[in-house]
Amino acid sequence: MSQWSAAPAPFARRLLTVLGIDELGVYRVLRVADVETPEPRPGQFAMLATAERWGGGEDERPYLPRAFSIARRRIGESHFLLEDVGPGTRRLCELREGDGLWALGPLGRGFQPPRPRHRAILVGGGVGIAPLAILQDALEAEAATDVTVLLGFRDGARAQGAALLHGARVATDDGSVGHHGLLTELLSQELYRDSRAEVYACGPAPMLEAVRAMCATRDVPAQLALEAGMACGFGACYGCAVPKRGGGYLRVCVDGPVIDARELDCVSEHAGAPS
Amino acid sequence: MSQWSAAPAPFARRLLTVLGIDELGVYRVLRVADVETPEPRPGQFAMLATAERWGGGEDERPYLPRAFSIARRRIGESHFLLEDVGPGTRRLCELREGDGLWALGPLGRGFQPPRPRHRAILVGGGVGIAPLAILQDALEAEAATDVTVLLGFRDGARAQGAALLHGARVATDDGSVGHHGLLTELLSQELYRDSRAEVYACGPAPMLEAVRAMCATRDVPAQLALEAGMACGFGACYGCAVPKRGGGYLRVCVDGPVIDARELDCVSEHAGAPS
Amino acid sequence: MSHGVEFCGLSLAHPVINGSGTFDAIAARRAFGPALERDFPFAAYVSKTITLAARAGNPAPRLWEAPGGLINSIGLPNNGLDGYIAEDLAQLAELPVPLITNVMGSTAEEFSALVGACDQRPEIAAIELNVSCPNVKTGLDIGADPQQLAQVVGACRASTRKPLIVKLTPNAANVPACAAAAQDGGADAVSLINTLRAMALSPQEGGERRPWLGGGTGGLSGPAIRAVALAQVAAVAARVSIPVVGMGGVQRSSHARDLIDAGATLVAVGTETFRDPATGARVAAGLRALRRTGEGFPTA
Amino acid sequence: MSHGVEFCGLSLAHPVINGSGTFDAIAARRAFGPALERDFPFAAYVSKTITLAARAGNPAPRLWEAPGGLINSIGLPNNGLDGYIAEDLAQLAELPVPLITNVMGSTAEEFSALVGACDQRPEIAAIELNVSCPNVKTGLDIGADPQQLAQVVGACRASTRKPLIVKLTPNAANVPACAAAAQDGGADAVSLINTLRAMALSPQEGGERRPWLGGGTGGLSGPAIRAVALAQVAAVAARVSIPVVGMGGVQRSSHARDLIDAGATLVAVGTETFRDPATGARVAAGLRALRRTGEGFPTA
Ligand SMILES: Cc1cc2nc3c(=O)[nH]c(=O)nc-3n(C[C@H](O)[C@H](O)[C@H](O)COP(=O)(O)OP(=O)(O)OC[C@H]3O[C@@H](n4cnc5c(N)ncnc54)[C@H](O)[C@@H]3O)c2cc1C
Ligand SMILES: Cc1cc2nc3c(=O)[nH]c(=O)nc-3n(C[C@H](O)[C@H](O)[C@H](O)COP(=O)(O)OP(=O)(O)OC[C@H]3O[C@@H](n4cnc5c(N)ncnc54)[C@H](O)[C@@H]3O)c2cc1C
Ligand SMILES: Cc1cc2nc3c(=O)[nH]c(=O)nc-3n(C[C@H](O)[C@H](O)[C@H](O)COP(=O)(O)O)c2cc1C
Ligand SMILES: Cc1cc2nc3c(=O)[nH]c(=O)nc-3n(C[C@H](O)[C@H](O)[C@H](O)COP(=O)(O)O)c2cc1C
Ligand code: FES
Ligand code: FES
Repeated sequence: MSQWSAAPAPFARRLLTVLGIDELGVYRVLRVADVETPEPRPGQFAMLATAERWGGGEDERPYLPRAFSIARRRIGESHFLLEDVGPGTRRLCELREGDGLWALGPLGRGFQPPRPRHRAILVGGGVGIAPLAILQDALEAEAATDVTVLLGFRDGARAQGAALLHGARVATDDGSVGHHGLLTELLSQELYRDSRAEVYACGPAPMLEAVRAMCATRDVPAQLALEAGMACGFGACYGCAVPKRGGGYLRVCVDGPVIDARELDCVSEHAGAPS
Repeated sequence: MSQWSAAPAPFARRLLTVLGIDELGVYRVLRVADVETPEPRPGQFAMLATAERWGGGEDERPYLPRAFSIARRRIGESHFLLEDVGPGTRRLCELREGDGLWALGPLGRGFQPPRPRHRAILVGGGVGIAPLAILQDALEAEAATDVTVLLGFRDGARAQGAALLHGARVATDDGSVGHHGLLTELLSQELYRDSRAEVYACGPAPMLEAVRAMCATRDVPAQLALEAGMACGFGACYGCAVPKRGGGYLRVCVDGPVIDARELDCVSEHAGAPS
Repeated sequence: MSHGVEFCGLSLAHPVINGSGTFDAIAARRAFGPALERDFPFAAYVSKTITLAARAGNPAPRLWEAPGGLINSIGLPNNGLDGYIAEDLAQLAELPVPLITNVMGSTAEEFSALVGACDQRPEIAAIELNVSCPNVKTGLDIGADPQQLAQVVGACRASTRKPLIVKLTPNAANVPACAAAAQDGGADAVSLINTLRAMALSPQEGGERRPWLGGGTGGLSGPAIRAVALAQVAAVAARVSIPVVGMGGVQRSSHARDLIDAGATLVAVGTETFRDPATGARVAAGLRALRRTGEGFPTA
Repeated sequence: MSHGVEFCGLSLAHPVINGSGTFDAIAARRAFGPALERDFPFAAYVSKTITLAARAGNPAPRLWEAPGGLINSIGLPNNGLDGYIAEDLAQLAELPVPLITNVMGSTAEEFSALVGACDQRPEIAAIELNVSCPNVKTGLDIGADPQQLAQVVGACRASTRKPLIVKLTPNAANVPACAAAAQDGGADAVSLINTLRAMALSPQEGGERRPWLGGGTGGLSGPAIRAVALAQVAAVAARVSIPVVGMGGVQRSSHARDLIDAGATLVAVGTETFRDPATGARVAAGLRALRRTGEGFPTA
């Protein structure tokens, strides 16, 4: 089975063991032992919850599991990139070696490989860089595609996350690292240089919307990894809806999270990564 | 102010710091730094909750604080005797040095001192020995009273709790330590030997009821430290009701926990310590 | 900027009061001494429910801890109207805040007798009607049927000129319609929500399972009902023009702020007071701080 | 000892099914592959609510995490009756368990049209009526008014001989009376509880606070409502002679056991399935173990 096709997820959440948690600027990289999980497709995600202390925080949250892109696979290991933005991510960031983690996945539709002789431009903002790491691994394993990586961050502490991928051009809002300005300015340069490209983007909603609009104008195919509040991750709750072009809604968890940009009129405010 | 009169409790729960937790057979002795608390009267209790991880267990419990007898006071310290019988006591037993503890108290009516020239017989069952420890301290500080201590436990691991008091005669259900049989058999012997006594009892409901009945028959005054499920501990919820003689109910938290045995027709099944 | 609030002609120092039956000021005086009056956490004090005849309350156990909440089956123990007036009133009158007396009857006549008696007492600033008592004929709560409710409130209105607050039952199909009926009957304010009907089975092993609570069923309160309370308060506030007292699961000032934003004039705290008797003061202080920062709502 | 259970003439392998709208077997087939059929967790499969016309559902956001529960404002997205029959039915018929189709109309006529269409389809083993839709005239849920409910159920009864299950609304003053009305109207079973009306305000800073959910209000499910469900199931089971499907906050077999002890024949799991799709199988296995040990109830 190629790395672009996904095997079904095991039909129950599983208890995994934490191998370690590494700092990466303000982010954490969570490594878990994960031997039985079918190989995920780049862009797929898992629903995670700590085995202990899930619940009982302020306002008795978290209660439901949380969705995280599978950021990387190593033999017998899965890696996740975490940013502490609320009670669920906080608990996950507090995991230590040997702790238990509930995981369901891999879930969702991942990225499609680029057409032959097209450059892949990976555009990631903030913690949204996570699925681009495993995507870069996959693209480089095939060696057939030129890969350009553009990553944007709010500040220098976040920009350290860029180390998750390699060879990235970085932009920061505060100019502390790399280009001082918007990620889409870098993308614009890249598309100007050579528009035979396919764009793979994940990040905050305003960034995704800017990417979508730019690619639409220039007729460049774009695959957007969306986010949405999720209760289940496998199509059961219909909670993760985002409006689709022509009316109606997509379920981010089963119709996505990777969506062809042409399926959207715009990226709605709730459909992006924490910024 | 004598050790038999109680100062009011501070009108808010306070965050205390755990100094340590010691094993005592199956029990734990929790020591907390507690400088500002007014000196408790023997028999008073506090409502406790851990600062972290209260809530979020199986069935999202514990939620409300739990009641614990103040087992001992040392300068600037309060000690509690804990038995892990459910989600709240489990979390408290898991506390470590430096952890935070919410405490409200001292609460409730404590023991009355014995009349002059009366022997005090302290009768404790299981974790119900806790308030008798501080009572023994108080009686011995006055040196005017002869104190006899009778403690009963289910098994040898529990009987190690007897070390909380000194000079105790011990009974165990399984005969592994001390007298093989019921605590009330020891009490009966003591009352036979010299019935100019006052009985102070705390323990499981059947034990308290046996003590009550025996003392009623022999016309020996008895003070029973009752227990009940409590939501507040200060008379607000009316949840801790136990039937009183002549109809109606007492609130264990404000009318007790120490009740003159003559106020009860019998000790109801929910009014004792975990057994 | 003043934090005071006008409520039915009463000038209150802040918008936080207690839920009826969740704070016994007389017992608290015993437990906390003079600090009770010095640091009194509520801007008005609501008594527990008083009935015509004295009641002992329900058999034990009366409490069950539920996910995110508490089920109680207390059964309205109280000294009865005469006992309340003879024994409790003088002590409650010493509190530094206005006294709201909560009463319950099982008929319009009982209600108006209770209200008439309270009307005579200068210590009582306002009267709250607890209409959650099941009607013997319909089995419904008296307050669940708008027509019956309007009639009960009308009878009470005729018995007093003091402010009348109707505490709605949440166990109704259409709470806003009940609120409107209370307003039509002459209520000066409505309060909600009371507890949701709930039940627990005894965890005992083996044999026949029986209800844990001595009263069979009980009422659910606390965080678990907060979102239900917010929905009912918003719907009621949108429907009536009289002030609304919102309650249900308030633990922090942000929860109180939600209720106020949904249209409540006052907020009451109940169950959280059991965890910390100073909750009311903490919530009031938090609301004051929110005001100072220009109505900004602090996110975690 | 067999763990099977008879329900309205259907022989089910165990007493655990899913709550309508909380498990999409078609999407789950995509996520979990053939394991879905092999390890299918439910003894019967209940479809999400189908309406006559297709519905897109409510705007985002549709979810809010509440203490001990979840508020959803999904808005019943579905392909409409025709789409359901043309597209979904063949796939659902492949499931290894009987199919119960849940339908909702806003009038008795709509209901009976939906039921009549389902009656024609051999793939459908039973029909569940979702009567939680607000009536345009009264504002009440159709199912909150016993008279109206009996009439709707009567119309549906005339349109089918398949088993009819009425899913009661919990937002009613007297749920047992509604259950009795359903029985009088010809229902073969009742199911409860549906979600409790609830609301959340957006945590956004500054400015006007607005409801978080795209649909304004939503429904509360999960552990927070478990004790409310148990009370309603017990009250309903005491009132009617037809079988009861109990649900609301079931997470473990002990919760299912509580509902069964309170009188339910079947138990449904909803929200907990979101946390673990195998919840139904786990609950069923737990019930089986409880049975083997002679009905003993394991305490923690
Ligand atoms: C497919 C997918 C992949 C993702 N990948 C990653 C990843 O690789 N790394 C990563 O760090 N994150 C990732 N996320 C985002 C991550 O799931 C969220 O950051 C996480 O769910 C936040 O949970 P929390 O409990 O920490 O904070 P929450 O407080 O639950 O969430 C923060 C936001 O949720 C909203 N919110 C606040 N309160 C509530 C409430 N009570 N109920 C509902 N919503 C509320 C607010 O908008 C708030 O800003 C991904 C999300 C999706 C859908
Ligand atoms: C005045 C007083 C003094 C006390 N002193 C001490 C002491 O010094 N040391 C000590 O160890 N203990 C003491 N206790 C007892 C202690 O308070 C209880 O053991 C404690 O509350 C148990 O809490 P838990 O969460 O561990 O277990 P829980 O599960 O809360 O309590 C155990 C019992 O509560 C009941 N129960 C089970 N589930 C529920 C539920 N959902 N809701 C309500 N009740 C339920 C059952 O009867 C169960 O056996 C005292 C109690 C009182 C009132
Ligand atoms: C133990 C307890 C006793 C109560 N007694 C009364 C009462 O006597 N009269 C009344 O109107 N409401 C009574 N209530 C309801 C509360 O006033 C309040 O409406 C409800 O608990 C919701 O608020 P909370 O979630 O903040 O507790 C009682 C609630 C509890 C928990
Ligand atoms: C996301 C979600 C969607 C639901 N959709 C439906 C539905 O379409 N039709 C219906 O009758 N009930 C629906 N329900 C209600 C459930 O079937 C069930 O009655 C309720 O959630 C209580 O059970 P639980 O606490 O186990 O979730 C839905 C519940 C949730 C949480
Ligand atoms: S998260 Fe439940 S359907 Fe997408
Ligand atoms: S515990 Fe609340 S009144 Fe006693």
